This record gives sequence, structure tokens and C-alpha cells, in this order.
Amino acid sequence: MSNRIKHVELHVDDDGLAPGDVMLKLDNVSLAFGGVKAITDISFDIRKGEIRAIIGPNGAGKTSMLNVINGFYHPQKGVITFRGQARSRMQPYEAAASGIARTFQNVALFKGMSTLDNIMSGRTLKMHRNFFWQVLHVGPARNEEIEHRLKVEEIIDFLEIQHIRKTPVGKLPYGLQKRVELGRALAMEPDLLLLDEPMAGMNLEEKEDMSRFILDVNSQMGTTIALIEHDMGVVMDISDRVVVLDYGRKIGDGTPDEVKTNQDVIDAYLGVSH
Amino acid sequence: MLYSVFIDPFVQMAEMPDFLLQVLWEGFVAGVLYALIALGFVLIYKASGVFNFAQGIMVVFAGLTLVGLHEKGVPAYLALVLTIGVMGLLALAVERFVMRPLVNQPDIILLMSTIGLTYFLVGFGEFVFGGEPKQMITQELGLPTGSSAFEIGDGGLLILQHIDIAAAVIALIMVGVLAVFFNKTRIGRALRAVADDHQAALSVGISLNQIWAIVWFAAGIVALTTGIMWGARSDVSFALEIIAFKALPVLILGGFTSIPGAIVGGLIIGVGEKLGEIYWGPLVGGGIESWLAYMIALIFLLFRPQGLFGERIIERV
Amino acid sequence: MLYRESGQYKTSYIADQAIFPIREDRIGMGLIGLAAVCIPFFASDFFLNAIMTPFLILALAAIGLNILTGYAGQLSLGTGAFMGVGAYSCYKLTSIFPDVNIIVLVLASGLFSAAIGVVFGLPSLRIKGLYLAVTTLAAQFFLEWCFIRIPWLYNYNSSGAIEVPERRGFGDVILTGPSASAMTQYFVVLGIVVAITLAVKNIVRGRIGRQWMMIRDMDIAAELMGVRPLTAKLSAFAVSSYLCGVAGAMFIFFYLGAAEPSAFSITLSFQVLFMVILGGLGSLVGSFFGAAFIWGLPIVLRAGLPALGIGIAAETVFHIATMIVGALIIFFLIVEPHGLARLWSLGKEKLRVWPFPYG
Amino acid sequence: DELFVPLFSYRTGPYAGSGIPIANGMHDYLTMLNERDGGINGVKLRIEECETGYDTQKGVECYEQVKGAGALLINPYSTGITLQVIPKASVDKIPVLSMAYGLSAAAIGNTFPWVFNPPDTYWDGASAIITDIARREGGAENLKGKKIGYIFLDAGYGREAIPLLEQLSETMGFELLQYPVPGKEMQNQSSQWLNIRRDRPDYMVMWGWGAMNPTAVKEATKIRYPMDKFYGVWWSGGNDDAAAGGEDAKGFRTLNFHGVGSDYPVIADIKKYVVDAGKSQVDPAKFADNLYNRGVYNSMLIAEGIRKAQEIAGKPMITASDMRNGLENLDVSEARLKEIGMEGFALPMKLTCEDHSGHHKVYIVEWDGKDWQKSGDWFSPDVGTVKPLLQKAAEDYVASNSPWPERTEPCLNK
Amino acid sequence: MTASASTEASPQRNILAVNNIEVIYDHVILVLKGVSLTVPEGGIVALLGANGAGKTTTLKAISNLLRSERGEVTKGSIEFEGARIEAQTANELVRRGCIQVMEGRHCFGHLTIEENLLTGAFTRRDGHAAIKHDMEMVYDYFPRLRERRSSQAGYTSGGEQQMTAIGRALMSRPKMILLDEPSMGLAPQLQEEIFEIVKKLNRQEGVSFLLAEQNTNIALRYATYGYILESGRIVMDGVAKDLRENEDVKEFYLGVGGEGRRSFKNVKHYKRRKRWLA
Ligand SMILES: Nc1ncnc2c1ncn2[C@@H]1O[C@H](COP(=O)(O)OP(=O)(O)OP(=O)(O)O)[C@@H](O)[C@H]1O
Ligand SMILES: Nc1ncnc2c1ncn2[C@@H]1O[C@H](COP(=O)(O)OP(=O)(O)OP(=O)(O)O)[C@@H](O)[C@H]1O
Ligand SMILES: [Mg+2]
Ligand SMILES: [Mg+2]
Repeated sequence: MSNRIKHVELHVDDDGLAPGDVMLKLDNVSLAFGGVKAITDISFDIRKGEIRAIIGPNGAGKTSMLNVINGFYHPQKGVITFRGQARSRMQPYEAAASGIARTFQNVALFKGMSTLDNIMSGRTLKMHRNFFWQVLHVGPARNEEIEHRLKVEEIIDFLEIQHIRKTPVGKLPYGLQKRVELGRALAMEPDLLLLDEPMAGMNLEEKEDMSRFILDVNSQMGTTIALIEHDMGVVMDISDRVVVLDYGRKIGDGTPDEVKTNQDVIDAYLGVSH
Repeated sequence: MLYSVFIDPFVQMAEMPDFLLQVLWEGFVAGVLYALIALGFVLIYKASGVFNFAQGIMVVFAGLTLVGLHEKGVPAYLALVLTIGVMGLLALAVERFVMRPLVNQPDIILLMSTIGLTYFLVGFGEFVFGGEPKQMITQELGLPTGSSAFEIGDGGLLILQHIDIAAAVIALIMVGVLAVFFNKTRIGRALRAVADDHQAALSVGISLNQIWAIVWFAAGIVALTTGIMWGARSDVSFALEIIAFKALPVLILGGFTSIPGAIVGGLIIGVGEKLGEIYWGPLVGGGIESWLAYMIALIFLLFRPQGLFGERIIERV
Repeated sequence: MLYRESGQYKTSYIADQAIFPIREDRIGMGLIGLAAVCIPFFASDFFLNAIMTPFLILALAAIGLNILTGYAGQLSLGTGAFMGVGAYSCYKLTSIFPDVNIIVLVLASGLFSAAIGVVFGLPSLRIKGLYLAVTTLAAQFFLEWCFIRIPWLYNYNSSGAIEVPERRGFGDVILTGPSASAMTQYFVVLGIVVAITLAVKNIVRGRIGRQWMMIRDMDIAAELMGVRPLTAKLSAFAVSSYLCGVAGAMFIFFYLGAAEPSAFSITLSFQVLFMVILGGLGSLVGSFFGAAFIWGLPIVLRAGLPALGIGIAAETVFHIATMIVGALIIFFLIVEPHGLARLWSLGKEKLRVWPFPYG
Repeated sequence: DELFVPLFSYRTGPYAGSGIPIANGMHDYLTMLNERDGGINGVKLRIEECETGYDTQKGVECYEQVKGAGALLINPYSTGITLQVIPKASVDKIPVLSMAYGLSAAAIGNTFPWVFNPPDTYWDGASAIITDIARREGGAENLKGKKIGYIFLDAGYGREAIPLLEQLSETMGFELLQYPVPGKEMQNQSSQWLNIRRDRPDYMVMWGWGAMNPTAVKEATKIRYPMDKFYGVWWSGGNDDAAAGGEDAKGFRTLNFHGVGSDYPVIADIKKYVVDAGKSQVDPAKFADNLYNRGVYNSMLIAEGIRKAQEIAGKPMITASDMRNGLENLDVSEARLKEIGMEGFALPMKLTCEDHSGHHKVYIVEWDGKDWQKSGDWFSPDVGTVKPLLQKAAEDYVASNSPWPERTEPCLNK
Repeated sequence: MTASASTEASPQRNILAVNNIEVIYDHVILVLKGVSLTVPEGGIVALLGANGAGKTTTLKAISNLLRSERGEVTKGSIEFEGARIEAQTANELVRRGCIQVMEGRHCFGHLTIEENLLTGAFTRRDGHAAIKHDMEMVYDYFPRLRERRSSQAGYTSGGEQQMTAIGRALMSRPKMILLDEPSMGLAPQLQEEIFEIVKKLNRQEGVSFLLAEQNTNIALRYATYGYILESGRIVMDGVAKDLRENEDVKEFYLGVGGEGRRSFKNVKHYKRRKRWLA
């Protein structure tokens, strides 16, 4: 298979934000399901270009937080500002269109499709050829397909999953599925990438690989990343800032070192200081 | 136009109250019978997540076996017992040769296998018993026949068939017993677990084989009851199979997993379509009964996508 | 190794994305194509008329349903009625435009069923799975009722049936009506089916097809990746109903020759559904396999069984054929739940590792 | 060699209840000819059933199958299938014998040279029923203002009679109320009968088939409809149909055009050569019931058609187009009836090139709780009304099916 | 086969013995190529290996769940308490006292947490009180579950589901538990806790464990014996302590090279090759 693409092309942002500016901001956001308060009155922000970790015990509301950010849950209270614009009820596909991509805690790949198609599916928003060209599959439609295929091949190379290109993802072992899912999110060339426990179920070596991918995406493509992870080693090593949740509330926010020594955080989550 | 849609039907209802009562009663009876068919579907769906397309044909098959045995000279009650036995065997065979090899397959595949089963039973049933409609042995089974008429107001008449009353009573008892059995017992919980995830159910030691044999048998008994009751209304023949489709809107309205839902859904559909056909049908040329039930169900669904009593469709990432 | 991919390197993505990237497959397809063209010169009229033509037409309907159910994951039991819409539209079109080539009209009639399909597809935005089946059933029964109750649809014929008029095209060849030759009709159907199948293949391997599959496999994730459920689902309904409509029109114009509303009953819907599931959800070749099986097998059995045991009564043959079809459906599902198409590719897989049992 | 006589039949599916006795009757008469006489004029008949399940699609398939195998004629046994095969058979030149069913307009022989519907069309049937009602009311003028309900299978078959009934309702001044029964709701007619109960029609006329009949009879008894005012066309006259209502159905009446019971030499011969010899599928308890006899009558037409064809062709081996001639020149006289053991079983009948139906006399049978009994005499439908309507219907058919082939077949009985 | 050789020598009775099994999916995909392992009575054995090595497949082969995935054991034998079990059904095995916690949680989404736990006790016949008692025990292990006991499992968080899955297995009072990635998605202190529970059940009630775990660090701390699986073959096995000392294991599974713990920030950009494959 082609090895022509050696170099991973950089994605250049055009949203006018400089690295370090606040990209996404949550103010006093609350979300409850019946009696269950998943998120209570949380405020925090994500800055452009950073790796932001979200940690906390099980059921603390981390996943719910990501769901709020990309419009799958609608908070009862609070304001979400993305790139300076306050967002009202936003549908998930609108969030996707505005440049937010994510991976899921329970792998949510398209089970009936191959790895290649899964990653191609990340390009959906970027493809525009209309129905009639698609029917004919000549000229523009085919060129478009190939152009995006090149992009996808870059990602495949980058994630080192060439060998499973044509395998239906349902048959892949768990760890590779997670990797494909990352690839699918990357294919969207998002400005903000939300990762929900990308390293769960991986062994050390694979976690190292994954960390490397995340760091590379962050530094080479300039993608802002929010990441939920339970492996403190990883979180402390690769993230720029960490926010800690417990029972839907924020109990800590700061650099890894600050968080590590925060007594509330140690009591609620870490158990022992790392 | 508006008058004939919104006012006239009600005027008609008020003018002939005895007739309205009769319509409601007929709707009620039809609803009970729909509910009986739906009940068979619910049992199996609840226990395996399988939409048992063959339920309709099982109704015919059970009825035919009963009547067929009787025609061959077996006394009615013995025939009843033997038929129950046959339904038991059928349950075992289905479990062994259809369900067991298809464990953990997607719903639609299981649905398809029951369609295969339908073909098989149609062929087999006609092969053994022939295709002629047979008369249900209502009297021989000691079921009431005849009817009572009640005077209502001046000159109004309400006619109740005894067999219909019996059908309603039996259906209600059946629903009650099954509802208790499936909601209050260990097996009941296991059933719901199986419907959620075959593999996980296996992994906690739930015996799918046993459970499926039990529910298919239960569904067979329900089918037999349905067969007797429908058969008493018309005849036992393969044309009945088509009526089983009516169970679909009933099911959907009640929710696929709810036993009481089946009866409530049945009644809403039964009464709704009778009222619709009698009072509104003439506006568009009649015969709307063939789709009204589905439209009623559709409208309900738009408000409650899981039916009235169905389990919420879980959406979470 | 009778069948292998190794040694066939793709030097471009275009080649990689070809419909048949493997040489053996291309050779196989070539042979099938050749056979399809040659059949009429050897086969009897019965074989063409009663087996091949309806098989092709139903395969197209199965592809239509497959788009909706197999690719977009929306279960539909209304295929029969959508085919009916196509048939009745085509009938009306032929009486309104008697001079237009019938093939154009057949292709146009699909548009009407596409429109109706979209209307009945609207509830799919809220209703899912088996529950959606009831909406399509509503469509099925409602449309069937329309076919009976709207006499304008069948030009006020007293019988309520539609009769296919004689139409000529391509010079003066009789295309439809009782005097059309089996061979002509077969070739017309073959041409339409092959052309549409290729177009569909193009759609499903491109962006639109992927969107359908995304919705099917995990609608929530699809939405989070920017797929609009509205457009994805409705476009599936539209394309699917279009194909069903065209198939329905051909079914009447090139096969039955006349039709009463009962030709488009729920039985037909189920028949097509069987084809799709048995052939393989989400597989175009599968639709052909499924159609061949469900349509061809009973006919072959009915014609073939008496030859085996002399003197079986007609209805016994019928019963036995029904039983065998039922048992075979179950058997195939057990052997391979993903349908004949999957069995086919497993078979190729086996050939690939041959002579070893596995690789 | 053999003459191939295919019989389309249905012993399966929702209509099997009516289909089975008919199929047995047709089959057994022809078998009897084979057994007793060694066929017709020394040529054996090859009798083959093709199972249609009353399904038009399967009917077309059967048609294709027998067409290739050299069928003498098509005997579709379903109005739907008849409608489908009429255009095809006219091109393929195979006669269609749709005995008392199918397209009424096919009686016009000059338009439909290949289709035969003796002894009566549906329109004859409808007109006969109205005639009988008028007789009971003491004259056609007394029908004015009466309500006549028409409950019918909502398919080609049931709708076939509507144009005539509408016409009669206009000319005679009675109100026609229609109660369609969708095919798939045949066994669930409570709505229709509720409506009937509300509308209280003075008479009910039924065009039912298969499982529709017994259900309707039952429902009628349930709403206590006066059964002696409930008429069925000949196809609603199965023994099982009426038996579903049992004693309560007493008085239910249907049209008939052949004998009931087994007191005819022909039936005795069938019993002797076929049933007792174990060559029939008929359930002995149902031997010679009403629809069985109708099957016998149907086969008699086939056999007499063949005989005539052989006579015209001057040789025993005939083709489909010889068969057409035979049917067109069919003339079953009193003497001939006697010869074939059908004296009193049927009336003499005759077809011509112009008239492929004949509009023969019919009579009424009444259910006595256990069996059908002849009630009243043979009488004629109102041919004067029916004929011009048929002519017009045939013209309409030609107009909407243009280009419809001109008749080229010579008329031999001119 | 080093695996069987080393264990045959041990005098302990084995509760589980897997002998040289081969597993094929879909009739063509060979996944396990002769895997042998044993779990001694009262032992905790860890099964380690990279993604796709076949850990899950091995566990499913043991608990007879393969058939429902269209996989089959084509060679070799599996013995539980001395009896062959390959031909048995999954539920029979649970009845005998061997239960599996499946990878990826597999909770019954429409059942509440409490009902989920109760299904775990399906095979038990020792009365309501005993079951109730055990449920309290599970709630004591996982207080979070007590809070959410009446929520439908499908709506709970990933970690909550994982706890439910483990708790459900505990409810059957098994003699042996097959744990597939028990710590996946759990917060760090809970991960530690799970293994404490494992240790406790093992000590107090003599429950044996076979666990497939990616967190090698924890797994080897609690396990008595370990196997390392690579592409469907056992490539190394040994007493846990020895494995922890092994240089390769240290480097690839524990992340402690010669110079102590590596930072994830500075991982190298080339693929390393595992030495034992050489
Ligand atoms: N749709 C919902 N309906 C009801 N409860 C919900 C829903 N979504 C989340 N919850 C509840 O909200 C709480 C927070 O859930 P969330 O998934 O955000 O936790 P989490 O921090 O991601 O935990 P984990 O680390 O275990 O994944 C949990 O108790 C969960 O049960
Ligand atoms: N149902 C299946 N059909 C075909 N192949 C499968 C199937 N399930 C698993 N496999 C293949 O079997 C191999 C082993 O998978 P398995 O899930 O056992 O790995 P694992 O060691 O548990 O990995 P992980 O740590 O990622 O869970 C993988 O290569 C996978 O692709
Ligand atoms: Mg989470
Ligand atoms: Mg695993």
C-alpha cells in the first residue's frame, strides 16, 4: 500500500485565537437527571493549545461534562462560551461543525465498517460533492474521495494502524479500537478534541504510544485537547492543567503539581499522593 | 366538512346510545383478542429480545391441532391436553434447533429465523391437517355459546355473545397470571436480563435453553387460547394468520415488554378502530380499519417512542 | 491457492477503491455478465419470464430495502406499498404521456415513491427499531387502501386492476404488454437493474453511504461527528423508495402485465425483507443472492419435486416446498447469520488459505 | 398420447376452504372420464393441478408453466388471475375458461375470442338476485326506497358486480349500501356487521369467498339479521360456509346453477370409479357437497368442450386453438346431459361466437340448517339489462387497453 | 511448552487446567495457537499481554462464551476441578462455581443496579437472606453502587457499570472468578481496592482467580503466578515475583527501565521489539 505520504501536514487554525487564549469557557453549569445531580455549578475553561485533564472518582460527572460541551446533554443552568460566543442549546452535529471532536468511554465505533471507513467517516463534514456526482462517481466526487483518502492515510500512518486498514472494527481488540476511535476524531481536524479515557484497558507500552500520539497531535497540529483519564501517571506527565471533579462539583483546578498536593483531591480521589 | 368530522359522529353516537354501546363492546372484544395475540409476542420478546413473527401461525397451528385431533376421534378434553403437549414439544424443538444456535445474534437475525419458522409451520400444518378451515369445537370444550340481549332505553338492544364474555374473562386471567409470574419471580428478572444481553446473561449462569423453552411453551399456551377464542368467532384457518399483524400496533402502543401494556394497547386499538370505522370511516369510503390501528399507534409513538409501558430506549455515551 | 489477493498491489487509491479490486473477482464478474447476456438464447420462456425477470426486479427492490435497512439501519415493512406507488405512478404516467418511452416513465415513477417514502420516513427521526416498523406498516396498509379506494389511480377500471398497455420503443420493438417477447423484457430489466445497481454501489461507497452506515451503527456517535440525522435518514428513505418504486413499476410492466392492489400486499414486503436479510444486510451482491433464493427456490422446488417422487399432489409439493424454504432459511441463518453474501466471502477466504484449513 | 388439462387450484391459504371442494370436484370428474372411458374419444387426459393459493402472482407463474407445456386451456379459478391472464392468453392463443367468474365483459365473444365465462357472468348473478328480491316484494316497482346492502370481498372479484348493482339501483330506485371486506380482514368483519345493524338494510347480498363466507354468516346470525333476506352469489354457497352459522343460519340463500346432493348417475360414477378406488383426495364426508358438484360441472364444460373440439377438428388430438373452437360451439343439449348422467343436474346450455357466457337460468338454494335445499324454480337473469351493459364494458376495456387485437378467429357456428 | 512443564511439577491441585487449546473464529481466523495454563486451587493467576494477544479469547474459551461469538475451540482440552468442560454450557459452569466478569462491563442496561446484582445470584439456592447479605457486602465494597442502586444500569457512568459487573459476579459465590480487565475505567484508589477484594476473597474464602489485566503493575503485585501471552501463544510464565524481576517485563510492562520510571512525556518515537520474540 502506498507509502507516499511521509510527512504529516499541519493543520492551521483560522479562528483568530492565539495559543493561551481561552477557547471554551463554562460558567456555573449544572445538570441533573431526575434526582441525580451529575454536574453542580461548575465553572472552568480550556485554553487554546493546551492539554487539559479532567479527573475525578467514578460517577463524578466527567463524561457528563464532555457530553455538555459537545451538545449531547443540555445543562439546566449555566453558560457555555466557545471561541468567545455564548452557545444556547446546540445540537451535537452543530458542535461537530464548529470544530469539536471526541472519543467515547465505551468505544463507539461504527461496528459494521472497516477501519478505513470509520476514519473516513470523520471526514463527513469536509466532503461536499452532491448526490449526482456521487452517483456517477467520476470527476469531482472521485477526486474528492481520493483527496480525503490521502488525509486518512496520513492519519493511519501516524497512528501506525496500516495493517488493520480493511478489518471490520468489531473484530479488533479493545486497544486498537480505541486507537481507531482516536483516528476518527483526528480525521475531523478539530480545534478542540475531547478524549474520554483514551487509555483505559491498555498496557503500559500502549499507553506510551497513545501518550505520544496525543502529545504529537497537540504539538504538531496545534489541537487543543481535553482528556479524561484515570491513570495518574499519564495525567500528571502530559497535561498542562488539571480540573478535578467529585460528586459533580469542582474540587480542584490547576497545574498537575498543584492538584497533586491539594488535600481535597488527595482525599477524594488519589488516595495516596502520587 | 368540519361539521361532518367533528360534530356529526358525536351526534350519531348520542342518537343511538344502544348502538354506541354495542360498538364499544365489539371494540372491547376485538381488543381483548388482539391483546391475546400481542401477549404471546410480549412473552417471547421479553425473554429474548426476539420479535416472534411466528406467533400468528402458532395460533393457527395450535387451533388446527386441537380441532384436527378431535376430527380424528380424540375426545375434546384429551385433544386439549395433547395439544398442550404438542405446543410443549414445539417449544423444545424451537429452543433446540432455532434459538440455541442463534444465541447472541442481532435482533433482526432472530426475527428472520422466526420468519423461517413461520414458513415451516405453515407448510407442516397444512401438510398434516390440510388447508380447509375447520370449525372450532366450542361446545365440546364446554365453552358457552349463544348470546344474551339487553334492552336499553326504548327499543335499544345490546347483544352480548357468551363466548366473547368468556374470552374477555380468560384473557384477563391470563394476563394477570403472566404479569405476576414475570414481574415478581426470579425467572422474570432473568428474562429481562436475557433480553438485554444474551452473552452477559450466559456469563452469570442464566440458562438460556431452559428459559427459552419455558417462554416458548408459555407463548404456545397463549397461542392455543387465542386460537380457541378466534376460532370460535370465525373458523380455524390460515387466514387467521393475517390478523396477527394487528398485534403489532397493539404491541407498539403498549410497549414490547409490558404484559399489562398488551391488554391496554389491545383495548385502545380495538375500541379506537371500531369507533373510527363506524363513525368516521364512511367519510372516506370505509375500510379504514385496515390502517387505522397503525395510525393510532403511530400518533402515540410520536409522543412516547417506546410505547405506553415500554422500557425507555437507553441513549448514553 | 485458488484465490488470492497477494501479489496484486494497488499503486493508487483509485485502484484500491475499485468495485472489484481483486483480479479473480473481476474475472468472475465477467463470466456472470457473459452468462446474463447469453441466457436468453438458451433458456425457455418460462425460465426467463417466471424466474429471471422477476428475480432481477426483486433483486432491485431488495437493494432498495437494503439501503434503508441494511445500510441506514431503519427497519421497513412497507416495501410492497412503495413498489405499488411506483407501479401506479407509472401506470398513470403512461396514460398521461402515451408517447414517452416507457423506460423513461419507469425511471420517473420512482420519484413519486421517493416522495411518499420521505413522508413516511419523517417519524424515523423520533422512532427507532421495531417501533419504526409500525410506521412503515401504517404506510403499507394506508397505501394499499389508497390503491383500492382512489379509482383515479386505476383509471376508474371497473375491475380495480391495472392493465399494462402495449408500448413500443427503440424503433418499433414491443416493450410492454402481452405481445412483448420474454427476451426483450429480460434485456430491458437487466439493463435497468445493472445500471441502477452500479449507481447505488457508487453511492454507498461514498460519503452518503458512509453517513447511512454511521447512523445505522451508532446514531449518537454519528450525530456527534456532524451527521444530520434528518438528511441522512430521509435521504436513505428517498433513495430506497426510489429503487422500490422503479422495481414496482417494472414488476407490473415487465413481469405481471396487470395488477390488482393485492399484488403489493404485505406479503411482498416480507418477501423482499427475507431477501435482504437472507442475502446479507448491507450487501449489494447479497441482495441478488437473497432474491435468487427466496424467489427461485420455491419455484425450482415446485417444478422439481414432482420429478423426484411421481404422483405427489400439487398442494403437497407446495407444502413441502414451503417447509423446505422455512427450514433452509433457519439453516442458513445458523450457518452464517450475516447472510449469503458473508458466506460467499467466507468461502473466498477459505479458498485463499486453501489447502490449509485456516490462516 | 395425452391431452393436457391444467387445473389451477388452491388447497392452501386463506381461500382453501372454498378452493378444496372445487378442486376435488374438477379433478374427480376428469379422472372418472379417464378411468371409466379411458379419456375422451380414446385420448387420455393429463390432469395436473397447479397450486396458486388464490395468489395472482403465483397464478401468473402457473400460467407461464403450463403455457410452455402445451395446455389445452386455462382454468384460473380466481377472478384476479383471470384478469391477469386475459391479455396474455389472447396473445398466446390459449382459451381461458372462467366458469361463472372473472371478467363479466368477457362474455362479448367478438372482443374476447379467447375467454369464456359460461353459464353466467357476475352481472347475471347480481341481476338474478335482484330479480328474486323483486319477486318476493311483489314486483320491481316495490323495490323503490328499499335498502339493499352489498357485502363483498374488496378485490377484483367482489367489485365485479358493483357496476351492475349501481345501474339497477338507479333504474329501480333502491338504495345500494356497500360494505367492503378487505382481504386481510376477512375473518374480522364485526365493523361491517355493526354498520349493517345500524343501517338495517332490507336485504343483504354477499359476494364472498374463502374464509369470508363462514365469518359473514356467523356475524349475520350474531346481529340476528333475518337470514332469509340474506343472499349470496353462487360462490358463497359452500356447505362449510353456511354450516358455520349452524341452525341459526337457516334460510340463508345462494344462487346455484347445478344440482345439489348425490342423486345423479354422474356422481354415482365418480364415487364408483374415483372415490371408492382411492383416486380422490376428497374427504368422504364432504363428497358431493355443493362446491364439489360445482367443480364437477366445471369439468363437464371442459370435457364437452374437448369433445366438440375433437368433432370440429376431426381428430382426437387437439390443440389449444381447436379447444377454442370447441368451447365456442359448445352445445350441451338435454339429450347430451342424459348421456353423461347429468339429467336434472344441469340445464342445457349453449355458447355462440357473440356470447361466451349464455346468461343461463339459475335457481336458489336455501340452507336448512344442515344442507342446501332447492327453493323455487329455475329462472332467468334480466338479460335485457345485462347485455347492453356488457357490451359497453367490453368497449371500455378495449379503449383502455389499446391496442387491443381485433378478432381474427373465424366463427364456425355462424 | 514451558507452561505446562513448569506447572506439572507443582504438587498443588489445579482448579483449572487449560491444555494446548486452539481457537478459531468464523472458521478461518486462528487466534489461539496452543495455549496452556493452569490455576492452582486458591491461586491468583495473571494473564498478561498486549492488545489482541488473545487474553479475552482465552477467558471466553474457558467460560464457554465463544460459541455465541462464532468462535470454537478446535484442539486441546479445558478442565475445571478435574472434569472436562469444553462441551458444557456457560450456565453449567457457573453452577459449578466458575464465573466470568466480561470485558466491557456488559451490564443489563434496562435493569436497575440492584436487579443487576440479583441476576448474579441466579444460580444460587441458598435463600433470600443469604443473597441479601451478600448484596450488602457488595454495597459495602462499592458504596457508590448503594447510592445508585435504583438507577437503570444503562444510564450509570462507566466506572459504576464496571463495579456493577464485578459485584454481580461476586453475588454468585463462586469458587473461581475469571476477571477480564477488572480495573478498566476505575479510579486509581478503586483499582487498588478491587485487588484488595480479590486478595480478601482469596484468603478468606479460598476463591481462585484468573485475571487478564493490563495494569501489570498491580496485577503482578497481587498475583501468585503469571503468564504472558503474545499473538495467541504463551511466551513466558513464572512466579509473579520472578516476572517482576524480569528485565523485559520491567521494561515493557512495568515501565521501569534501568533509570527508574519513564515519563510519558518523553516516550521514544520508535517502535521497540520485544526481546523474547527474537
Ligand atoms: N443520562 C443520564 N441519566 C441518568 N443519570 C445519568 C445520566 N448520565 C449520567 N448520569 C449519572 O450522572 C453521574 C455522572 O456520570 P458520568 O458518566 O459523567 O461520570 P464519570 O465521571 O464519567 O464517571 P466514570 O469515571 O465512572 O466514567 C453518574 O452517577 C451517572 O449515573
Ligand atoms: N468475534 C471475533 N471474530 C474474529 N476475530 C476476533 C473476534 N474476537 C476477537 N478476534 C481477534 O482475536 C484476537 C484476540 O483478541 P482478544 O480480544 O482475545 O485480545 P485481548 O488480548 O483480550 O486484547 P485486549 O487487551 O485489547 O482486550 C484479535 O486479533 C482479534 O482481532
Ligand atoms: Mg465517564
Ligand atoms: Mg481483551
